[in-house]
Amino acid sequence: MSTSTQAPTPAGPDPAPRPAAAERGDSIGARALRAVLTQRITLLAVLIVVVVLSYVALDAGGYLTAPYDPDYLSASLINAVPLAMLALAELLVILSGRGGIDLSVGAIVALSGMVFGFMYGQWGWPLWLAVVATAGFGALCGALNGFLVAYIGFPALIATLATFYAFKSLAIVVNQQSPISTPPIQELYSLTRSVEIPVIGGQIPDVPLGIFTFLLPTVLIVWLLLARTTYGRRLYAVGTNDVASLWAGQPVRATRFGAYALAGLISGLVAVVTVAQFASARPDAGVSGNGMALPAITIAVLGGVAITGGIGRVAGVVLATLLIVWLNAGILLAFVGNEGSQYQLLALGVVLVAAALLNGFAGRRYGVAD
Amino acid sequence: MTTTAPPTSPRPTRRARVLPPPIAGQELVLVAVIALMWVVLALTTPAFASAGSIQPLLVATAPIALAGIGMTIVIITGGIDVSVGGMMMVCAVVTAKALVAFELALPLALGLSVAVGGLLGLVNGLLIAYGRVHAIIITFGTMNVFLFVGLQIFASRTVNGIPSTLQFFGRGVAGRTLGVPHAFVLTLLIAAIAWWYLRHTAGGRHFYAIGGDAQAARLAGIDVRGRILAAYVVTGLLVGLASCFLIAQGTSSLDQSVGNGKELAVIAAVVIGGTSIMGGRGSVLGTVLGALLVQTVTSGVTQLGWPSQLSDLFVGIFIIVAVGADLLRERARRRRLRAKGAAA
Amino acid sequence: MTSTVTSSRPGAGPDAPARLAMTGISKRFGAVRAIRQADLVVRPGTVHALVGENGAGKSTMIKILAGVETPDTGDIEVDGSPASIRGTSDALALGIATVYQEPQLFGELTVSENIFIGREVRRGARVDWAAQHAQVVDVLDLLGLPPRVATATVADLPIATQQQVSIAKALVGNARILILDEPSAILTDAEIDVLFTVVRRLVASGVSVIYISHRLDELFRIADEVTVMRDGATIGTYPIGDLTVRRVAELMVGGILTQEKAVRAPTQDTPALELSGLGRVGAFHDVDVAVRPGEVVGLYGLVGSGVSEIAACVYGIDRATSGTITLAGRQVRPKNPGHAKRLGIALLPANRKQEGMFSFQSIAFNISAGHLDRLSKAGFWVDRAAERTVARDLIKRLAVKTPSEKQAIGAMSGGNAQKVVLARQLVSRPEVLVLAEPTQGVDIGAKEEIHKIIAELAAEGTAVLVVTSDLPEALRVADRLVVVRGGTTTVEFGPDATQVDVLAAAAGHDDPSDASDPEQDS
Amino acid sequence: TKKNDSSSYGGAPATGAATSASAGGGAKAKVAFVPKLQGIPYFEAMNAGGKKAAEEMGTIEWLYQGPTQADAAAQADIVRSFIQQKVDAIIVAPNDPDSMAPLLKQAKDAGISVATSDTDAPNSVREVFVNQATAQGIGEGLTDSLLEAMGDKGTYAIVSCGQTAENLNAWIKVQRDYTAKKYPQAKIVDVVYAGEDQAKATQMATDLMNAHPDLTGLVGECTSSAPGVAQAVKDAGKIGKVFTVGLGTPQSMKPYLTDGSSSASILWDVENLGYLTAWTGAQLAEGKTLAAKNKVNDKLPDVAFDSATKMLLLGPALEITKDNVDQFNY
Ligand SMILES: Nc1ncnc2c1ncn2[C@@H]1O[C@H](COP(=O)(O)OP(=O)(O)OP(=O)(O)O)[C@@H](O)[C@H]1O
Ligand SMILES: Nc1ncnc2c1ncn2[C@@H]1O[C@H](COP(=O)(O)OP(=O)(O)OP(=O)(O)O)[C@@H](O)[C@H]1O
Ligand SMILES: [Mg+2]
Ligand SMILES: [Mg+2]
Repeated sequence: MSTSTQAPTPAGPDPAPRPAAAERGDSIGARALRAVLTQRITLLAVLIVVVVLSYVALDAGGYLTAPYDPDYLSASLINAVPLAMLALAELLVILSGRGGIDLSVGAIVALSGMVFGFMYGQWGWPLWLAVVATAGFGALCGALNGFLVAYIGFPALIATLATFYAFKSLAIVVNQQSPISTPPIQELYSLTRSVEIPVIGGQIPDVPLGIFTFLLPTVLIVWLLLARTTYGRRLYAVGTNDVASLWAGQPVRATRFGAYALAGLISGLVAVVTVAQFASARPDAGVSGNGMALPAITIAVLGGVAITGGIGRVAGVVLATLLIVWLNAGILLAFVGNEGSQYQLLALGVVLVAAALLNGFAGRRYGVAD
Repeated sequence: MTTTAPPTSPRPTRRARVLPPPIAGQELVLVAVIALMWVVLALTTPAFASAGSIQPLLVATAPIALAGIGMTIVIITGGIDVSVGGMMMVCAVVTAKALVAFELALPLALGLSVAVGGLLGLVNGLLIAYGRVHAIIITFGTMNVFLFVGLQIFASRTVNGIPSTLQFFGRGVAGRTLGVPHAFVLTLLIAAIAWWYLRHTAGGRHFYAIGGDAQAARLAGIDVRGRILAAYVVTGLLVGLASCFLIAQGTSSLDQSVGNGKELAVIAAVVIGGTSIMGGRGSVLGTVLGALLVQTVTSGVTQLGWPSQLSDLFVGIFIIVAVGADLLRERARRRRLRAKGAAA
Repeated sequence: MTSTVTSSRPGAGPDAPARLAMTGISKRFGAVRAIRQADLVVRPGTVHALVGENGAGKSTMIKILAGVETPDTGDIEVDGSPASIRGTSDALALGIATVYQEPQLFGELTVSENIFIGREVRRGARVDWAAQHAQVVDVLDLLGLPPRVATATVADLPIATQQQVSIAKALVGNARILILDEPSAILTDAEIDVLFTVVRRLVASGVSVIYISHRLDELFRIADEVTVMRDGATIGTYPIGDLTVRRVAELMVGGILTQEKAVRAPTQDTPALELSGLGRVGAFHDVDVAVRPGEVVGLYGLVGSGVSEIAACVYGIDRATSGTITLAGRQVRPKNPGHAKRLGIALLPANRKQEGMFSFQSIAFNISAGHLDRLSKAGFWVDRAAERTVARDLIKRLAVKTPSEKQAIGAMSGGNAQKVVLARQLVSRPEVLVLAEPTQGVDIGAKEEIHKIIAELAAEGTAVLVVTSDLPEALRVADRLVVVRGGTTTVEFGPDATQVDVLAAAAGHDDPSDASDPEQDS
Repeated sequence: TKKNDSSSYGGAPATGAATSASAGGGAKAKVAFVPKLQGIPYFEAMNAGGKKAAEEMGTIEWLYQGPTQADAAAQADIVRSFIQQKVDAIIVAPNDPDSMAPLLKQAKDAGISVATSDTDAPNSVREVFVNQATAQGIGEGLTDSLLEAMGDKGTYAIVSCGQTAENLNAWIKVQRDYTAKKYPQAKIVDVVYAGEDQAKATQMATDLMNAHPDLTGLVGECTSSAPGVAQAVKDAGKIGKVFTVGLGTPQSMKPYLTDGSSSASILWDVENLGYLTAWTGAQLAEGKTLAAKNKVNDKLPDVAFDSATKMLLLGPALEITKDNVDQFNY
């Protein structure tokens, strides 16, 4: 999907005055190189093509243990759903500036997942009500972060580190560390199955339903919110310079607060996705292993969201998710045994560092602020 | 350019205090809170106040406190290092494997671990100082790379039969002299050196200056890159030492969960200790106290017989309270300044 | 085309070798040719002023000298021998000390530490705090600051004192060339006097001072020679005796300035904005000002007199603790800037970079920020067509130099950026427009244009309150001028006030109203 | 482009895979095993056993791939990639049985035989559960070994690992019930969770000893806490006063069994479990049905299969002590 017409962010098509001579004199090749090097979205798009083509080539050469085909790519998208959604949550809070970050999204997923488990799995609430209430509960958790950060003045890293610990602990304690997987919860798995897309579905692989029910709506809404609404403008303004935003008469605190609450809301939705995907509400979903927060932040950053706030686009986050998901899916086919999971770590680390360094270097080289 | 003190400064009478007080508000508050918790725990549990409880508690505090000292310096410079967990894994597995294979003597084992840590810190430092990319991004990346390296060295096996060489820093009798745990003493010693260095040497003050305003620091002729590099290398060295403590506190085998999640634990200790995440302000003493506080909470919850998972909730609350108190103090300071401005 | 100059100052004879000779200096930033073949010759024991419009290359020139930037071409000689300045420490070693345009201080460190940062006095491994302290106390004394300032944490000090600390920093050590880049911008007149005294003392002891300022009148109090820069090139060097303010300004812009003042009459008698007995504890008290529609009132006060705080109060940034604010007969209490705006007040913040600009956002974004309720459907959906139209209109009206409204404001020159921030205040025609330091750091050309816009706004019936510490500007734009001293409004002047009268009223005759009381540390 | 044949609802279940392996003769059947976590001796020993089976039987190709964290999501990815590889049988030790159930269904729909091993997913379509020992057997074995050392009475505590691990929680439940029933003079005072962190398990065991000065027993419920509790007892100088047992792998427990800080480790022959797992995979892939008693190899001559619960049982739990620890090389 392309969201390249987003208006207020100069992170993309770069509006800085450039010498006209250099512009004209450059060959098409040089300009393309420049675009790849300085624009994160172009870089990601190129990387995705390179990754997919390399695997296809490896596949043709017989180096993979299974075909790296559209079916597999499509099936692996199921991972993209929670990852991209949480990365969008991080996009919102990182955009809000002043070191915005949310370490607690994984813990909110765990806690609101348990809440969803109670409501839908045990108390027998109707699904729509349980989903809405879970999203609301997530928003409430996010609102606590937002309150601490926007109104009390906590650095975001600290506030969300604290709530990460607190929510995680509550999620485990709330049901005596047992998951909830009553029949209604188990049946939810059908929500994440793959479906045939109408009209063109015969020609292309089936796509996990979660993409349509959760991811695309979230992507679309976040994109519209950021690119088209007054709230989005305010968020970019606050993230770019909150003092100026205040002097321009904007509600700085409420705007920043909103970013955290929205991130919580998205985390609540991810909780529903996760519960459905695993057919059980697990108290450690979102915090087990390395948790969900760190990968989400990593994806956001890889997608070009500036950690200093005010710069970042939905398209970048979506492309970064696709890149990582498809890269990882291929690695599992390229390496047998335990190596596969290990090389996924290496790939994520190297891609992140390399993309950041490359953009930084190119930005300086071409005189564009990253 | 070093300016020599002019001979014409005849003011030897009263040594005016030329530096801020050595112990600031946050440390005192932490000391009070920890003291209070210890008293309460001593009264409500059968054996909290016994040597058999305090000694292991101090030992368990040591690795987090030690890595926290490095992290404090990094955060003072305005950076952060989320790769310490990955570094711990690499240092620990290399050291454990070497101990098993070569029966290394204690100093050699320490040296190896510290050297490996220093090397990983150097990687971080070079990328951050010369890549001009924010530290959190770089270390998110290197975290994954270090985990990869660690897992590769583990080669899908645990390291078994680690000799007791490192027990010098363990919980057992071998880890104590006159009842005092070596690991904690060494940590305190290093904290004291770091405190002195940060407070009294030019190099130490430069860390603060860089965290305050890196650009201005560069203009002042400070070797900003060198200092930043140093901060990450020091963190690596200390993480290397902390990894030895971890091996000593574990069992005779080492598995690949070592170091998992430690980056957040270390950051928690640092922020509870009053170091500003924005850079430019912080203290290693606070960090040691912060680590001690977290360990007291964890041990306290277990010893009280409460559900062990609750300790995370308390850690979260403590972070809020500790940093909140700091915010309030800062606000009061600004109000005082305004009032003073009004009076003048 | 650099004209050679001879000075008649004693102690700096024409035969003495130049303390500093920069020749053929060029520097590009990407495609911007910041400096082109510039020459600068500074003789020992003189104050050498460097003037030029914004972006003329003054700061870049001195950054090259200070080792912050390396030139693309050109040679530097210090005391007749070639110097290679590759970094700030090289410059320091050559005895070149710099006070930068933007204060370079560390808030969490003490004044003493700040002054010696990067060149600490060491005793063994540690810093010799006592020795540093002693030197710092001496220098502070020179600047009229008490010794207790030495141990204060910089963040605890008022901004003007911080600026003096920057100067103290340059004075410590044995500088042979002292560079001051717009040091006076935020100092009170009394503090400037102290600064000039110190500068003169240094010059007398043989130090060369390079002095950059946009306040041209200052040059005639302190400079021996003036080098004018335009578009990155040095136009020429002139003895101060050959120049007048007007002449300097003409050299800077390369043309002749016209200066006429329109005479206006207020369109209504009820004030659009009236402050009466307004006060805020610790900042100001009993402030009485009234601005009628179609009138430009200047609120003039030295830095620290409370002018800026008054503006912040009117705009709801701070709350007044006494007195009233009345808008067109209706008493109001602005709670925050958003509220103030809804009440019909617009304010141009004093500090463009920090309070006004969304640097890496587009011009359109910068203009529409704060007016999204108006430029949207249902207050929620941005009306991008309306936004574009408004932005293009204002760009044209204010003659902002830009290829398109999509350009990022961060890449524009100061004057153009200031116009964009000003444009934001004009999206909806405000009843009351408060302009805080509307032309701070803006070059003469842009200044003229902004003054013209102010006049136009008044002509359209807006009540304009110009809050400024730039006296010539205050006199130039205001129909009436209210002077603030010691936190309260004092005298009011009509259109025919003279600079001398106003300054005298503002500074007071007997009591030096600044904060630097020479109280001894006990 | 072809349609996903791995999707859960579409694509006629391909029965071909299983038959082709047996009919085709030349091609070996692919049997994939997904452990909870890679790199721990327990599952690596299963891997070793599986490899051995593949070598000896010669009819299967043994695939082994595990996540780096004991995480249901990461495990799901790996299962998904095996489905894509169209292996003939997938055997999983699920981190979260309920989460694994739908995936196993998906695999089965794609014509792949599915089974569980080590940990069951009872509500799934798995065809067999290869059980190392019953929960009853493990829980009772742990309790008996510990209480024997403690002299049939006293208080003890449990240091468990993941808070949500199904099988650990099931064993703990058996221990609670069995202790209450069989040893009225003994009591479990606390259960704490240390995750997979050995140092944390050790510290928690230390705290437990301090919290309960009369404590005479500790159980390490998994392979990381079993040596942890023993180390804590050793560090506290309480060998002979506080007794420990646990579910530890032999080599990691050896030093503790030797110095007496651990009385026994309850386990089973993990390599044999791996062997049995691979053998089961082969049977499934070849479409054979399991008999009530199965001869797998010389070491496993008589493996019982309960067709009602579809459970294949390795045998009784094994008590590892200092006397037999050297028989195991993992
Ligand atoms: N780091 C930089 N990157 C790109 N361009 C720069 C940089 N620094 C300065 N310039 C450009 O070089 C030119 C000269 O700038 P400089 O700051 O020297 O002007 P100045 O005379 O000091 O102006 P002012 O009076 O506003 O301080 C300007 O066009 C400026 O935009
Ligand atoms: N980082 C940059 N990259 C490219 N061009 C720049 C950059 N900074 C400034 N410029 C260009 O240099 C010119 C002058 O800008 P400059 O910042 O010098 O203005 P200024 O009047 O000196 O501002 P100030 O008074 O705030 O210092 C502008 O045309 C601007 O486009
Ligand atoms: Mg400039
Ligand atoms: Mg300048």
